[in-house]
Amino acid sequence: MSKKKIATIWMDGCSGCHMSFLDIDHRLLDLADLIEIVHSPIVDHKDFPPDVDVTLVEGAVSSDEDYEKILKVRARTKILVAMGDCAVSANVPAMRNRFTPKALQEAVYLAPNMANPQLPHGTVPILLPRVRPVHEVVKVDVFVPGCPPSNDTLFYVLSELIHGRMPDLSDKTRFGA
Amino acid sequence: MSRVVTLKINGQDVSGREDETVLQVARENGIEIPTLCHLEGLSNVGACRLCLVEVKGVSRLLPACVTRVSEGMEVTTHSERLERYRRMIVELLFSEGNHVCSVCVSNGHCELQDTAIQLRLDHIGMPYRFPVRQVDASHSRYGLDPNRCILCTRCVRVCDEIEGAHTWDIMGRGINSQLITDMHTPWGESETCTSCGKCVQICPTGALFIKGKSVAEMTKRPDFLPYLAMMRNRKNGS
Amino acid sequence: MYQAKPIPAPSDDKRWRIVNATMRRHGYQPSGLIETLHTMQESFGFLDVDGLRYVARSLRVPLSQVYGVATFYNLFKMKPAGEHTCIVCLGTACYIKGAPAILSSLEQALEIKPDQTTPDKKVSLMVARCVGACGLAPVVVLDEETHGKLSPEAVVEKVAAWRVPVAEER
Amino acid sequence: MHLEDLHAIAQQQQEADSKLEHILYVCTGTACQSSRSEEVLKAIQAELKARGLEKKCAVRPGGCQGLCARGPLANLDRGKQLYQHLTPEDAPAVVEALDGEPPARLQLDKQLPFFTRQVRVATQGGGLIDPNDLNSYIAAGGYTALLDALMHKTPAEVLQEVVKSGLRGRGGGGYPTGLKWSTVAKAAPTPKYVIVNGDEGDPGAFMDRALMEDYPFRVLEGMTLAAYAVGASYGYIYVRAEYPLAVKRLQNAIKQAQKQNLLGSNIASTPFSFNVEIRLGAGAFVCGEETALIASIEGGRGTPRPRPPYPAESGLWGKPTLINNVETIANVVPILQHGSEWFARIGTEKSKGTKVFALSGRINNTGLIEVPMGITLREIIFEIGGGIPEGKKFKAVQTGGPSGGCIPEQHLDMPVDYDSLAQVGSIMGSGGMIVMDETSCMVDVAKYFMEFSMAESCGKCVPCRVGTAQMYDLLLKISEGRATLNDLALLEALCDMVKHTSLCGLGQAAPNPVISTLRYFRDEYLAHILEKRCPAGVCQMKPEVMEVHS
Repeated sequence: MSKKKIATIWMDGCSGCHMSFLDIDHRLLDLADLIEIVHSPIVDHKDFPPDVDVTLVEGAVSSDEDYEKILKVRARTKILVAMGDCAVSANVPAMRNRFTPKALQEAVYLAPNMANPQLPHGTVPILLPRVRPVHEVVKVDVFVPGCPPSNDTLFYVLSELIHGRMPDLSDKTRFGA
Repeated sequence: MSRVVTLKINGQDVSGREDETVLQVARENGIEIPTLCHLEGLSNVGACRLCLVEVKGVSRLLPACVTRVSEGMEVTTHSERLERYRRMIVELLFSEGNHVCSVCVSNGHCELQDTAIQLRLDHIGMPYRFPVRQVDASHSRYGLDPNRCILCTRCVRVCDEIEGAHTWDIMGRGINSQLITDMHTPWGESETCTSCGKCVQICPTGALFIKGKSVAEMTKRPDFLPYLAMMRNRKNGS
Repeated sequence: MYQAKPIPAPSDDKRWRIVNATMRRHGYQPSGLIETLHTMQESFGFLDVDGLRYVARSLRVPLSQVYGVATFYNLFKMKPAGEHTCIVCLGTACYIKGAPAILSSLEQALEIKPDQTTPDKKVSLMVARCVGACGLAPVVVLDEETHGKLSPEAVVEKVAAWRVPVAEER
Repeated sequence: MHLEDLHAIAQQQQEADSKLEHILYVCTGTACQSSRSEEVLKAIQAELKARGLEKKCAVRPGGCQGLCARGPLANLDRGKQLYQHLTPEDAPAVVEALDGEPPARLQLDKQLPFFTRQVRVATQGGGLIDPNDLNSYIAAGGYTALLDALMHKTPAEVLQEVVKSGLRGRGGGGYPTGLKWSTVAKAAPTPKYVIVNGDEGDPGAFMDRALMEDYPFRVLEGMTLAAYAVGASYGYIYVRAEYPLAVKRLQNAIKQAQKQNLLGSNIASTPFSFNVEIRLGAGAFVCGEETALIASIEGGRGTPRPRPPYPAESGLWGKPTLINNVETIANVVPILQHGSEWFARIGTEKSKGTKVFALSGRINNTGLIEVPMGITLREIIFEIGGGIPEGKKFKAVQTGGPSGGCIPEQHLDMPVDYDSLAQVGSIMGSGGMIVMDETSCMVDVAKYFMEFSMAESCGKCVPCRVGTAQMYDLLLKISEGRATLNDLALLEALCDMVKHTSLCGLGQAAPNPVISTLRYFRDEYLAHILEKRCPAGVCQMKPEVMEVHS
């Protein structure tokens, strides 16, 4: 049996879900014979490869970069997993939705106590007017709520998926857990 | 004394007094029906629609909280269709406000969150509306975060029916409905609020909270209510 | 039983007598609230918070309830209207016979949205659900006068005429 | 006031009228008034006076002649000649030709199917009653039914007449009126109330406005009969504040009726007393719902409450309350005048009597009509209504407003009655009938009604409050060509859910315009979604671009 190609991506989120993923710890080694991590912020592959079996998505869709990334990832992934509350519900990143991107940037970059207050030009991704959960932009196959989902939960999800089963998460995690 | 009637709930033979509601009889028999606006000790408004049940011979779905039991009634509290509707109602509630469980004082002790889990919701299928709502932190002891308010009106009712102050009410209508104190003035400046805190204790979400509580620290204690309601009824001679 | 002291009207404006008369006619019962608000709106053109507070006390209705009622109904306005009002009927008949075009022309010409008043306080733009004159669709009500079958241009022209400052007589 | 007095007044009036050479009724309903019919009336009066004819000819304010599109209208000598498009400047020409032929442009053909196909029950009198004058109403047979009932019938007998007539509620639901009355009559004899619901909120409906404006005395008499039958002593007429003329005329009618002891204490010297008050709505469609209306009369927010208990058992101030729509009440007087058998002969087996419709939209003869139940939509639209203007093609007719549906060509030969309309996915509703041609986009129409329901939702129950907003957003998305088939699936799921879980009729019926347009015009939805185009050319496409902040 060929190894399952697994990827993870990180959009607008705190990276806590990736931390939780890493907390799977030695159990990841147990899976090593079965999976190959083809792309992840923790393994540094520049471009997202084609024909990925499972992609774990952390974070909400917040910028033009996220938007383009998630479209590409979706097109190249068989099973897309929304990992954690930011991906599932836009969570904390969406709390900026009450402000316009302009007001937000001005508040951050032009704050009176800044040493050299100026708005960024071309150096950071452009903010979308609203942060959205992943499933409002592309189709999501598996939802794993939690902030972050526990390492046990993520291990369970991954093992089920690589064995070709859909995980049943109803008693394993919840929004905000 | 009212008559005792027998009926079937989910095929199970049960009995209740004819002045009891389907919800009461179901709960007495260990059958859980989800509710968010109902609370023992307050009047019923039948507004959240989560407790809708099927009754044989009635084409409409009936809210269990206000439907009285009757002899020979056959009630179904859980069906594929009811569960689907309930999930959609909870999804509508999540999409209507800004519910960020992970940073909410009521995380883990929230009736909305619990209901979502009970209904096995893993995401919200309705587009989030992301309304802009101002937090009212003007009261010295309590806070109101309308982003977490589901307009169940429990606070309005407890304030009116039990405390007797009627500080809370709803302004506007439809999707623009909003919880207010007095003339839409800051809570801390209310002329009528007695700061009794009953509204905070019975709020199903983290919309009303005690100041100084951090994430997941706000546990509510609504169990005083049936007792107060009973005492109040006794005084009113009913 | 607790008896609220009679409270003075918010001002010695004579219009409060008319409001008081309505409250008296309803025996100062809480059920007279909406009728009282109607009278207030007719007399003052809008409902202000001090006035509502006075009515609340007089009828012994909780403050929040009065505010809840005042904001529930479309006809009650919490802000003063302009000198002139232009109401575009958005009833079904008017809608399919061109009301949206009239409304958008007015929005453009006046640079305001429905339920707003021009900065010069001359014109308030409003929409109605149906004024019941569907035979004349599309219908516009200009200062309480119903006009039917007008083109967007004709309506804009009539409304624009309100905003032209009248030349001072020498 | 006794029956003999009524007859005396009627006779006097008739004698006085018979001495006149001509009587001209000028319509003073809202539509004609806005085309300056009051001025027409005054100009003709002045013209008669100038020619010294005021003793021989009378010109009087009258009620709606129906064909509002051609107003101001007038009716000479009980239908001998009809006038259209009158202006004050036409006064000389009209007076000149009282005995002859008026100018052709002012003549309105009384043989038009618009007039000949109508059957008048609720609008009995055909607008030839001065709505401001009690005597004019009495001359037309008014108040005989009430006095006859008070003198010679028991309340139970009055109730029986209504039960036997088969009258059903004209406000939309079609609930048997007699059954409703019986429930209230049976309730314990605490104070009981009668409420007439004149909060006609459907956009595109103006039947109740016309009835209140033209026949305020009939509304009062019907209401008094209802009160007698169910044992009520107090009543309210809840009128939209947007209908100032109706309010004025009802107020005037109440005063005149009180003066003649036809309303108030010991009516016509019998033990029966009944008082009426007018309550103004304040702009909330949901107040057409019985329990919301009651909350509003009690001075609160117009939010409905779960039923049961029904208002017939526990209504206003918790007391048994009868709520009937204006048109329902207006039918009561003719039923008692002519008998239930007479009434039951009109219409179909399950839908007796007539229905007043407000015909508008893309149709030649917009206006008010009263037709027997069972008439086909085709007859209404193409014969009475005169078809579609500018040679355009008929697409759909909308009945029932925001709670109803759009009926396509294929069902035009269906009889108009409660059950047939429900079968094709619409409702009788209060009587708005809006015709649409090929220039209307059905997605846009559905969006229009959803916007209405969203804005008029009271906000109490979750499905209606949030569901209508979500459905509106989805319809907006579809109309702008930004939607996917998933959005359509979600819209349909929401329609089903909101329909079955909402607290009151407003929410339960809010999805109807979407459901019915999806049923008959799904291709239009698909064109917006898959081809990003609006077949009728109404909707502006705004395909989704990734909105970024620049």
